[in-house]
Amino acid sequence: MRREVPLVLTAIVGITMIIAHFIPPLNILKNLFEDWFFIIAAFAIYLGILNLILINGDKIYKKQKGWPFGVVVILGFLVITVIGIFFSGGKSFQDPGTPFYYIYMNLYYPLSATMFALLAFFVASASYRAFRARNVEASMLLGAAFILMLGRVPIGYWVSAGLGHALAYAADWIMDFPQTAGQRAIMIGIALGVVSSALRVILGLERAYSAGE
Amino acid sequence: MSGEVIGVWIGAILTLGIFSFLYKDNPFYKFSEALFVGISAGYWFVVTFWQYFVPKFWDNLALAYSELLTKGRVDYHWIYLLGGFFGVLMLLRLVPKIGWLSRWSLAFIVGTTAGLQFTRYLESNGIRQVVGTIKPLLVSGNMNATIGNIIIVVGTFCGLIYFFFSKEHKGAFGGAARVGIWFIMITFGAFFGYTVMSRMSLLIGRMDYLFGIWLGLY
Amino acid sequence: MSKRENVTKARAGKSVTLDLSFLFLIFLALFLLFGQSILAEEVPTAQEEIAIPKDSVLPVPPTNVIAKDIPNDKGGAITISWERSADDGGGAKNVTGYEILRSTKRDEGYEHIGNVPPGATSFSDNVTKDKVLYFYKIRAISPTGTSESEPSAPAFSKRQWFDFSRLSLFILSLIIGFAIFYFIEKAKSEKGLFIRKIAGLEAVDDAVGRATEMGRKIIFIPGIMDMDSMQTIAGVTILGRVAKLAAEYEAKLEVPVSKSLVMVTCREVVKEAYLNAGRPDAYNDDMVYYLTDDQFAYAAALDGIFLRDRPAAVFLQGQFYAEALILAETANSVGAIQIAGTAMPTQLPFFVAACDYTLIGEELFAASAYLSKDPKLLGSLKGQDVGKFIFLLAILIGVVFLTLNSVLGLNLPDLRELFKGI
Amino acid sequence: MNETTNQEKKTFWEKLLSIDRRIIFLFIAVAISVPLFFKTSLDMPVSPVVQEVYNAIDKLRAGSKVLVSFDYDPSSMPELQPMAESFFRQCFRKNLKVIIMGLWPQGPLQANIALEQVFKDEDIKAKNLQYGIDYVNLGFTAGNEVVIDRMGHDFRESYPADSRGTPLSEIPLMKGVRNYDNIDLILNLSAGYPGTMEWVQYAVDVFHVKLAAGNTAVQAPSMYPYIQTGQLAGVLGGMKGGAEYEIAIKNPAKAVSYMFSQAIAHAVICFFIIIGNIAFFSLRKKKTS
Repeated sequence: MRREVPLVLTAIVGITMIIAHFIPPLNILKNLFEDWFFIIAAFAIYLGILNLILINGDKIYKKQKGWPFGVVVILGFLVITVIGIFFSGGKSFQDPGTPFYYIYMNLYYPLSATMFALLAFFVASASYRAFRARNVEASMLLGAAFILMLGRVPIGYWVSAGLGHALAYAADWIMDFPQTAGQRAIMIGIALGVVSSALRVILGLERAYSAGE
Repeated sequence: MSGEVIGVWIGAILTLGIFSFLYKDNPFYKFSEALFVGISAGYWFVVTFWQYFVPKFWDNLALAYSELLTKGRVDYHWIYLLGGFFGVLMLLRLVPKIGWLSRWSLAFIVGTTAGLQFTRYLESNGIRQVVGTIKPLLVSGNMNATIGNIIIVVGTFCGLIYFFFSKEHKGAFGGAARVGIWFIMITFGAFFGYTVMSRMSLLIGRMDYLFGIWLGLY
Repeated sequence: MSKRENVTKARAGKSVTLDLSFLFLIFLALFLLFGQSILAEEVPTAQEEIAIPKDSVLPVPPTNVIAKDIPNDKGGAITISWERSADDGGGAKNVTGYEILRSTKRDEGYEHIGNVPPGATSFSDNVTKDKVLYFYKIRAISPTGTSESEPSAPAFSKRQWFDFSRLSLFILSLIIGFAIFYFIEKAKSEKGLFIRKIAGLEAVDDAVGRATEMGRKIIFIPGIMDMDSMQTIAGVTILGRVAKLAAEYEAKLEVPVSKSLVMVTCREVVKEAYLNAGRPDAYNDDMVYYLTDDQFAYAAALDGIFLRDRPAAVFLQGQFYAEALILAETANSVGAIQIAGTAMPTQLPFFVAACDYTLIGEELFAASAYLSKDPKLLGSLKGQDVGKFIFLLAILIGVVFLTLNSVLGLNLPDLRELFKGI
Repeated sequence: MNETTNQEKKTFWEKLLSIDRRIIFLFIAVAISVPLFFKTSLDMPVSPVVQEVYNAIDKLRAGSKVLVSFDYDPSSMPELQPMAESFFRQCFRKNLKVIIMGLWPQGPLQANIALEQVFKDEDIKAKNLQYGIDYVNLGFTAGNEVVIDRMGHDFRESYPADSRGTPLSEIPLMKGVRNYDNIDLILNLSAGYPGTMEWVQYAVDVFHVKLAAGNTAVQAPSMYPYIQTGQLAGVLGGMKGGAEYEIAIKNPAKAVSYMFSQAIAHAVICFFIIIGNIAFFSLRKKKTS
């Protein structure tokens, strides 16, 4: 039961999804499975959140180092959840003017956008410390990156003005040809990797997800 | 102070809180981080509740129930109960003895994905790209297109050779694989350049928020 | 520890793979050509265009009305297309829209089923009875009056049991699927499939060993996506192998994850690995824990963990997005050995730059098979190579044909046509 | 003598390499912020892939229907919002009918923010565009690529009603729109998954509709193979793509004004890479000699 049911379930669902791609009447089944998928996904997210609360609750209860931040996590979660579920007009909770929207725009958005923006600093530091023309391969990576970084902004356009804006055109050329070729090889490789992995999963060979007793 | 002004102040202070990490890890950052973790968990809870749980599960059952009440017939929408059943199995993970039941839901998820991605990747990332690579190596009267086509064909061909697993990269085969990895590296270079571009743009947005919207300096 | 105990080299000489692949290819070509003939469904012929002299009052009627079944669907719909009235956008420029009329008889009984604005050239009739013949007319409307097109040829909607537009994809799926299946079966009976070295994987032992020596943690991150991603599944499989090594070396392993399903799975996998290594006592559930679903909150939390715990080795195996750079940079700054692997091309450059070893794209999928040393999984890698071989051959033949056509003016077939349908 | 200079040099390069990363951070902060105070408008050429996007829209006749999918959230606003505004400007000036939707929960909201901006333009205000006739916002539907797939059969499978709750059958603009067959062009603004790749895989490859896209710069290179095969008409890559597009529609706005900061930042990064490499090679030379 523990091992067999998951394997059989995966195989049935997987094969149905593949066949439905070719047999239109099976679309009904495919649509149903997809809807279930999203229901299960919602529960999966709830499971994750429950875990988060349990971990932080435990931290507070045991007065572990930094427990006050655990309180911040739980309070933050509770406030936005209660407001979003009960006080923001149901399904239209995201409309401008709702309390949920206010929290979203003034807390969630600045926090997440700033997290993204931190990347600008890390990119700079990584370029300085990690990007070395160690060998031919790394030099090619660097060379292409250089031409693109300069060619794709107005600076490259001016700098190479005497050369007929060569830098800007070189950037376009790299994107159109060598970049596309390399990209395509990666894509085709990944496609085969996915196909093969999917098949292994459906055949029950790759059973990491159903591991254990 | 209007709600909007207060909002900008809160946003700006939290922005500085996150940025303070750049100097060093500190309580101000830890607070902002903890708040972010809590708020994002709450945000996703609310979003999944209204946009997955309610429309896909609740609404379908409500429909089935009203059909039963008004017309007295058992509607096929009841089948969504089974989806909910799998969902609940997922939560059983928290009950130690029967936690293994959550694997059934997982199996369902994995099967759906495997099935969907099988055909999709084979077509869009496989066949379509192969077809796109079939080009004449000589376009009469068009030097640019000729060179471009040669590069695309050679680059894709050699790149694919690099990914062969069952053959040692030796001799001509190894040479081709090496050319392939060069193309792959140029691709990575392009990604690097573009990613730098992207990150800088996001920082511009944040700085504009701090200096323009919050402080109103220009 | 020898990494390739079971992976010995196959018999040299004439490769069976090659023969089979050629066979596949011939089959492929035949099937596809056959498929094309099935594909070529009869298209209702267009009505003869009747030249109508331009009236000074009424708009010029639309022409060339074509109705046809929407192919490869579950029925119940017909699509209608036409050419605009000459007064729509040109001529008198006074067409304000079109009405769509439908009847089951050619000359009478037309009812109005919908409107479209000027400029439109198509309409979908979504409420048809299957296998009933319908005629359609388009009526151009202008302030000065209306004029109707000639009726279309009759069309009927039908449900299709097989989507023939996807026949070539279907056949290719079968071929590649069969190739993978074949080599899996073959690997079961025949020992010794050769798989080339993958540098990143050779370093796993060293990384785990180093962590043990330093008495610091190993942190394994299986990406930020859920179990529905093939990359996560591959990452989790690799985790199984790393966990087993960690158990053997008695190194401390920690797996912070961002999806609860991944947590569930990782716990099972790690637990099993410890069990197999004979150290079930060393396992506890807290080794695998959930942080948050949110991408940047997760990255921020991991950042904190890296800085506070200073792990000796960091594994980044799975599907990553923007957080990849933060993770790799921070781990690099605390001096951890990093072995990364992802199939996300956008993030690979950062891994290549900041990590000690990186599995590129397909290598990630291969890694799980390679590490498990399960002959069946290795067989599937061989099958994948057959897929690549077919693709390479298709490119080669296609390119040669097209080039010969271009250089010598020959008229060899264009292989691209085979896949036009999908 | 020689010995000591060698020693000194070595320590200099080593010092340079182990420089506190906060100094680098400071450089970046200054490089980005200072140019913001100079209101400059830089001239730049429009690259072919951007021109293709412009052309794809420009070719459409008045009254054609354009589906715009907003697949991003505020985190990517600096890159994608300028594109969104320019898209609307070009579409409305050409009198195209615009159908808005989103695969990200926050997407349709971003569309509203952009619309608000665009409606401030005099020429567009003068057109007196009507909701439901000239444009419509279908809102967000959960389901990622599945939504795209189902819309290929019938929009109503994914969107029974628009974001205001009006059934599609009662919206004049949606009459006669069953699926992609009745759409002349799809525009997609995306910051990740689900996004342009899913639109290519599920809408273009399966239902053969024309697609043009605006992407964050991170994503843009992944789209080039699709452009080359014709699966995608063109792509606007990041803020630079947005700026070029603003120039293409002859309406320079935010993206163009940010370009100065962008340019300086790139120059600083390149400078860092060069210094880092010089240091690296000097050290290596020392070691080998």
